[in-house]
Amino acid sequence: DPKDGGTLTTFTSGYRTLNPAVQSGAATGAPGSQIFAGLVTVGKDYVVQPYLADAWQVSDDQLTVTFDLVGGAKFHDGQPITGEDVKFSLETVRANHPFGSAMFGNVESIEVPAPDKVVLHLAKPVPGLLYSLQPLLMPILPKHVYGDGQDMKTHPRNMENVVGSGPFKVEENNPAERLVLVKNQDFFLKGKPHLDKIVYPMVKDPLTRVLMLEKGEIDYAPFAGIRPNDASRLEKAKGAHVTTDGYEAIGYVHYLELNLRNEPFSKREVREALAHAIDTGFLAKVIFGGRTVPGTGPLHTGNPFYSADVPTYEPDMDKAAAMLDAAGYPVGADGSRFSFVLDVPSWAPAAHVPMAEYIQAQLAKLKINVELRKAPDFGTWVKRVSSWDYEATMNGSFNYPDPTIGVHRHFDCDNIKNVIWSNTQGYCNPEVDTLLGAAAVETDMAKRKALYADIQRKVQEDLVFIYMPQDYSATVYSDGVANLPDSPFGALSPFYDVYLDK
Amino acid sequence: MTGKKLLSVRNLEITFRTEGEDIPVVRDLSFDLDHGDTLGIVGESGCGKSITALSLLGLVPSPPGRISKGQILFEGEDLVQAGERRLNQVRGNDISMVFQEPMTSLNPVYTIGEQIAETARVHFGLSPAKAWARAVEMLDLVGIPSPDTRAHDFPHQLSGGMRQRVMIAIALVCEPKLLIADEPTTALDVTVQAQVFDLFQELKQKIGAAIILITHDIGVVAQMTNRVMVMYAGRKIEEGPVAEFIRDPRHPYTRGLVSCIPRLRLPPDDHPAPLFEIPGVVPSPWELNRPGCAFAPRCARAMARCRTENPVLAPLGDGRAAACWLETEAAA
Amino acid sequence: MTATSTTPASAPEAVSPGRQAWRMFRQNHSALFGLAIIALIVLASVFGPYVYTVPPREMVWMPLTPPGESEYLLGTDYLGRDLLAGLINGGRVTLTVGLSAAVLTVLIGITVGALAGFFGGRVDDVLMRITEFFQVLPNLLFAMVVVMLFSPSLLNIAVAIGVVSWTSTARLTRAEFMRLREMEFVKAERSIGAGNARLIWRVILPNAAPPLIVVAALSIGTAILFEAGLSFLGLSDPNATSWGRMIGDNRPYILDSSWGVTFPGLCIFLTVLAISLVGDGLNDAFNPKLRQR
Amino acid sequence: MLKGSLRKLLNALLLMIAVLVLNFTLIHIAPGDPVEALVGEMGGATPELIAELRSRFGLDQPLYVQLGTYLGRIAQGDFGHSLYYDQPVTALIAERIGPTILLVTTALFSAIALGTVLGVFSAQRRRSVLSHLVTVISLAGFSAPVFWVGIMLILLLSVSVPLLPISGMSSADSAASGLFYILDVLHHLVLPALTLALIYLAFYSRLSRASMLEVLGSDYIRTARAKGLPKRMVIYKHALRNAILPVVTFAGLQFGQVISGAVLVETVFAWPGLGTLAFESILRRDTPTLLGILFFSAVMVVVMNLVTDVVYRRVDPRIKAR
Amino acid sequence: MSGTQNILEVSDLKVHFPIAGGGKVYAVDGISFALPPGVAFGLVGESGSGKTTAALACARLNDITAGTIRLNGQDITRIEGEALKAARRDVQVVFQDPYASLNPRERAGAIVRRPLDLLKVGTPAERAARVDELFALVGLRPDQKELFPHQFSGGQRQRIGVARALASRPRLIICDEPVSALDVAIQAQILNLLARLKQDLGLSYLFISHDLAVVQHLCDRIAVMYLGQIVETGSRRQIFTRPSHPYTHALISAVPSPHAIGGASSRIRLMGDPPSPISPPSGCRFAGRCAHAQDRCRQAAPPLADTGEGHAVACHRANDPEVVAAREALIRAAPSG
Ligand SMILES: Nc1ncnc2c1ncn2[C@@H]1O[C@H](COP(=O)(O)OP(=O)(O)OP(=O)(O)O)[C@@H](O)[C@H]1O
Ligand SMILES: Nc1ncnc2c1ncn2[C@@H]1O[C@H](COP(=O)(O)OP(=O)(O)OP(=O)(O)O)[C@@H](O)[C@H]1O
Ligand SMILES: [Mg+2]
Ligand SMILES: [Mg+2]
Repeated sequence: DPKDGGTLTTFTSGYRTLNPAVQSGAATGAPGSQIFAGLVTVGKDYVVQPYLADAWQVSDDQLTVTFDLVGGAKFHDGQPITGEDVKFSLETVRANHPFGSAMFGNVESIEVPAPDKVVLHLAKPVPGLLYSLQPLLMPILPKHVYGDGQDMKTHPRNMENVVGSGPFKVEENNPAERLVLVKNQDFFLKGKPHLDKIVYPMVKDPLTRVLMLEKGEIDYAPFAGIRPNDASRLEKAKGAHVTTDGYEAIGYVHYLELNLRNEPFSKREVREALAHAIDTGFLAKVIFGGRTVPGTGPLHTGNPFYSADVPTYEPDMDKAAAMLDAAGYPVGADGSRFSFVLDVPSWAPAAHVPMAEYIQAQLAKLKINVELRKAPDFGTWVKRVSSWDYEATMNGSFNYPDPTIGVHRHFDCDNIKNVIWSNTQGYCNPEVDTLLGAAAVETDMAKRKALYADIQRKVQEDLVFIYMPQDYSATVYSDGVANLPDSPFGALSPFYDVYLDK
Repeated sequence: MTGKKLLSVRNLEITFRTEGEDIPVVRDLSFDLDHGDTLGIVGESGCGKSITALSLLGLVPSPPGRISKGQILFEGEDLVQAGERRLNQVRGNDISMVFQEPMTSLNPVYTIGEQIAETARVHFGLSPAKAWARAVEMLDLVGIPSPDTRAHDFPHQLSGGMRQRVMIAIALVCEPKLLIADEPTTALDVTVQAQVFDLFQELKQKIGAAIILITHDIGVVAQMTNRVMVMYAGRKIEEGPVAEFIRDPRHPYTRGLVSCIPRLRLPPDDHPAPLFEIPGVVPSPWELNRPGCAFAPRCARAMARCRTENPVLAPLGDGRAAACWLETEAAA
Repeated sequence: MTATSTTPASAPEAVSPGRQAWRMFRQNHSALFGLAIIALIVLASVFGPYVYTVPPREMVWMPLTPPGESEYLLGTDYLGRDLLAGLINGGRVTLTVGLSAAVLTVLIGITVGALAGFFGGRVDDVLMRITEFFQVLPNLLFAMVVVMLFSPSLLNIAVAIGVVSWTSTARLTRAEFMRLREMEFVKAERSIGAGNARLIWRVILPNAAPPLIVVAALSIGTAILFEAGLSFLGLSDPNATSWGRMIGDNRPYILDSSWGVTFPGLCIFLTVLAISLVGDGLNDAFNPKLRQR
Repeated sequence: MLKGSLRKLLNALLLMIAVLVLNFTLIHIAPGDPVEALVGEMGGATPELIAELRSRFGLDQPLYVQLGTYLGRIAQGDFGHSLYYDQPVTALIAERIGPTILLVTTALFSAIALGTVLGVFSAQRRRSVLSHLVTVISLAGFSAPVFWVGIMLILLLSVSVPLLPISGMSSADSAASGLFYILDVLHHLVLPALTLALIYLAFYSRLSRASMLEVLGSDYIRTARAKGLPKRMVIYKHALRNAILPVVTFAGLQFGQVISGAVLVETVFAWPGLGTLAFESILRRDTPTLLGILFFSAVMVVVMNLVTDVVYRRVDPRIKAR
Repeated sequence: MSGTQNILEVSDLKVHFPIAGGGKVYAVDGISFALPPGVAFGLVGESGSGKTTAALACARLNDITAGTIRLNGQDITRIEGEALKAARRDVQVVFQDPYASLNPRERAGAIVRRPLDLLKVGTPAERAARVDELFALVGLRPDQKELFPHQFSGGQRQRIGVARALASRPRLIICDEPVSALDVAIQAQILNLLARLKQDLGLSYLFISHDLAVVQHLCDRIAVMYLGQIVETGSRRQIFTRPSHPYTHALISAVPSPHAIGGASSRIRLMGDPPSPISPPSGCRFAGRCAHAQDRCRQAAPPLADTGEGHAVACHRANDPEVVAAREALIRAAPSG
């Protein structure tokens, strides 16, 4: 039986805002999902569960969705949560969240017929709509706080005196040192949450996290906090558990992005030669301690739409060399085939730097000169890639719950934009485009899966990206931490069921 | 008079350790000083005058220097054997010293009043107020105008001449029995130098201390002292009352020294004769290990014996003595 | 009447101040020891890669293998790269950057200091304002900014280090020049028609050399430490691995492999130590006061 | 004298303006763009939003206009908002300066105290064991990279023998308050302060030894000894006061460079100070914060120079004359 | 001084140094004198009275604020470049500190040869020969050419300095206290050398010293400086037998003589220290320390008035009985030849 009381200590590596409506990512999302409630939550196997909405009805044409709100729900400041707040929240997210328009672009209008009712009218069916209504992606914001006309992205209340709707309230918010959340006594789900407190000390240093976990100073460490070698270490430690559950919906994939607009990478043979030269199995072993698998396509192996039926490219240096010769890139008089600059972004150095260095060493064997260029800061890299001013770059992105959000963006012909993590490499295959369009509105799960399988195969045939090993994400928690969310969103789900059994 | 000599230095040898070798810079030095006596020590630069003076206070920089032989008997007590504690009682109290460089010999961060007063406090156990009063009194004695305000000045606020007066005040504050002045005026202007010497003359009577005045200026010796000791390359080579010494120096070196100084006396034809010259330079301490008279290489009258045997100090009567084989042989 | 000169028994050999200093230096055991270490490190960095041919950036063995457990003497790093090969090749990078940054530091410092000290007055005023300005900048932070903003290439790193470190050399040079400018031998040179250029570079500079050589030597050490700091923070050329970067790269793995940070750190430590020993030795050798003791 | 102070202040002011202009220009002419960085952190944005952000931060203006605006704001004490944290830069700095000052003062003062004692004692006996020890410490401290020392200490005192926390400024458990909180912070302070202090110690023991040696060889010490003052008076009254002067100067200088001095140590120990903030701001290209910190540290240097000046005046009466 | 052309003519020379924080040092403040060929001209005065500054100005080694300097009749006050180089051949300097005046990094031979190279005198072979000649002239052995300055004694160094000054066969040598740093025994060697060179080569000296005895020994004419100005000038005999300025009196009586045992009671003693050249007193600059000063002395500066036969004095009271009496007492007390 769940026990009440106790403090769960986890960590944060720094956040700039606590409001998930204006900021994606785990740093804001993990605490944000505790502070703010959502209409629904997502449980095991992507099953949508009631949260602030205790029921909902979808019309037959899939174009109208009606939500009934829990009675008596209140914000942390005591104001009631109403349909107007929900409407406001959705509009805010649509306008401000990076995926706002991807998620809610097809929401034509929002109607609040009664304080405890909200009706969404859609222009087209939106298959992933309900996934987008969890607190991580659409937190319920108090309109009386945020509706004052100030810019949402920089609203002062995103950090100071935050008023939420979720199971926990902000007690102390000092990003340099710690964030402390305390139990919301007036939470609308009666008898919840169980924990008295969740503490997020600022621990930037992964090493420290490992030691703290070993010593039991941290009870729970999700998200890139743990590297493969640490996992081996912690698996041996007393009272610590390591799990890779809870990252399926995030689906972090790494890839080598080549600018397809220019020679030599506009030639598929060259890309294929590269794919043969790079032994991603070896990388998975070395960089991730054999704890991940090589990526085989745009979808993470944990994604419900993942398909293994794709072409693969065995490591074969001779074949690679032959292909390059054939493609018109023999070893030249200067002893090299060609040279290119490989950009290395700064945001995932532990993965991308070794990958890039490996690629450099591997391609050197094929007489290709690779110059690594480390971006001085995130912005510079973004600028280079989003203005298509690059030859090749290490990259990575999240699948997110629905491929429409995390996957389509890379392949849509009309998403060739000067925006980072859009179709920056300049790929356009009308066939794929059509398939993507169909998959976006297909509501039948099986048919949708088939469509995505096609897409994955085609994309790998075209070798749009050269996929690297998938990221290793693990959560470590200590004995006694019970009822952790079993959602594919893991740590980004609300913790109202978690309790301590010590 | 107690019967005992105030100071009696016996066979003093001081060595410096240089590149692993002990180099003597003062050797076999003996001299005496009575109460109220004024002794001048002259000699070329580097001949060991300052080191001798410092040794009297136990202040030979050590390492690398040390007193390797001999005795320094102060009122019968051997200061070479005395411990640091005993030396501290003697220093500044029984024997005090005025140094050559008035610009750097005062501590820049304390007022001159304090620097005088602390000596009185340490040796006489005076209260701070009494010690201060004593300091002001001393400043007045050495001729510093408005001493009570000047006592609050820091050294950098004074001119060189004034600083040297302060040094003298420090040296005299405990009414020492022996005052050593090591070239007290070389760093000063001619006119200021004269002022300081006048002060010495004036104080000599008042304080009744014995004085050792170190200088390379024979003119100063003539004016200020009644006995003179000449050093050359770490040894005493001649000694005697000033008047006789100036009139009739006996050692070839001192003879040269007295006559190589240009004089303020105008020859009738307005064309002064060339000066007497001592050729060569003082040998460095390293060169002193060879036998014979250290001056022999520069001496016009050097004999074979001079190059092999070190001359002994021969008494010449009237309290005079010289270390020269010529004199020894003439006397014999 | 003849002006007799002293005639020592035999004519002494000519001993230049440099020779004299070298004699002094030779007697200083710790300085010689430092010189030996430096020679060793330089030799290893220059010829090492040809002798020990394991590729430094290739993943050759199981990651995090401790020293002695494989053919790779010092073990492997977190990516299974040979640590020894990394150290040998990293030495090249570290020394190159350290040396070029030091050269830059000294060049700027001496030029500014020499001009300010020699000409004095307005020139001095202006140059000293500039020096003050660079002193006010927080050096490491500013170097970080420069490296970050203008991309971390070896050249940029060396330039950044040079640009933030020259002020003390400039001040020292200035002081030396001011002192020497007033010396009579400089006036003597002027009185026989020497121009400013000759006075600055041929007359004063050689005489100011002893302390400048010491700071130049020491500034190599400082630059190496500086580079190590920048690299440790990740501000390093991605195409070149220096010792500092090895420490930074291996730091996350210290729980499993202390050797990954210990060895590169020791290399830096030893190199800079050797340089300081030599610097101290030079200082003593050039200091006439100590010579007598 | 008054005129001199005024000149100094004016000089300092000009210096500050120069620092502002240089930093500003440098950061703005460098390739890269703060808005892109921000947008990246936010996970992407539309061109309209980017344009809007640009105009909001005034980044669409020509550089000299931006500079003018910036200087104008500074004159009113407004250092702008952090692009990343979206807080006033002054508030951010104020928040982070405490830990840095705590770290650096602890390290600096203990190093100065111990270093002076070591230096003073070893100078008196130049061939003693202590003297050699000081030489070893100072050589080692000069040669070891500070971050490496930090890591080695972690390996030694946190990993091998788990005595001290490895990073941060306080324990994860926030329950501690009052005295416990202070003790907790002190516990966390030990390693980073020790690391930094070792480096400083190397410097100060060497400096004070050299300075003491020089003073002990000076004429006025000979005078003091000739006066028959007891040894402790010679050393502590006459020598120390003079020998301490260079220590004062360097302490002032180093304190002014506090942020630079702390960056590496703060990074190793994840100490939540200005150094880490600066480093993060560089990585995030948080221009206003970065400019604020750079300016702030320049102000620190200038202020510390003035303070050193005042202290110096108290210790060394010669300065007053100038 | 008519007939022969003067080697050096200085008229109303002023050299002022700006100092940090505003203000000026009036180091040399309007001096005039002339130097006939073959004459040694002595400049005496206390430390800081401007002797060195005046001398260096004559060699164009510092900036001249006002006045003119003529060398062999040519105005060299403002010339530059080649013209200055040419002038430099004729005027050379021997400096005070034998330890500081030689470049420690050059060999003795190179030091002596340097002026020949820089001033482009003769062919290289001639220059080498000239160096040998100079070494012999000043009494150094040729094998010592290869040694470095630190290997010489002070007296020997000063010989090198003299040799260097003689290299370009100048007509005028400025000697800035060439013997003050030397021991008396060595001082005699150098003084004799200078006297011999003057005789043999027909040189003129501008000779600076604070030691009256030295100046008297070597110089034919003498000027006494006080605080940037000449207070008295005349021939050697005039200065030493009829010193007319109270400051000259003080200087003469301040010299400790070995032949005045026990000290002279008639000494003229000055009060206080020389005032600062930064703010020289108005009126007679010596008034503050002068036993004979009256109100007019403090108000108006006395001109340097020629009392006849080239003997000039700047004193309001030079002929007042009180001052004359003091002089008589001084001369009587001084042990004259
Ligand atoms: N600290 C020292 N180390 C080594 N040798 C020293 C030291 N102090 C003095 N000497 C040597 O001792 C000798 C005598 O020196 P001292 O200072 O007594 O000479 P001096 O007669 O006083 O000369 P001056 O007239 O120049 O003051 C010199 O040869 C000098 O080189
Ligand atoms: N370069 C300079 N800048 C400022 N002041 C100077 C400079 N050179 C000399 N002085 C000042 O000018 C005055 C005259 O100096 P000068 O050297 O000519 O005197 P001096 O008579 O040669 O004295 P000494 O006998 O000490 O050599 C002094 O007060 C000195 O401080
Ligand atoms: Mg002496
Ligand atoms: Mg002079």
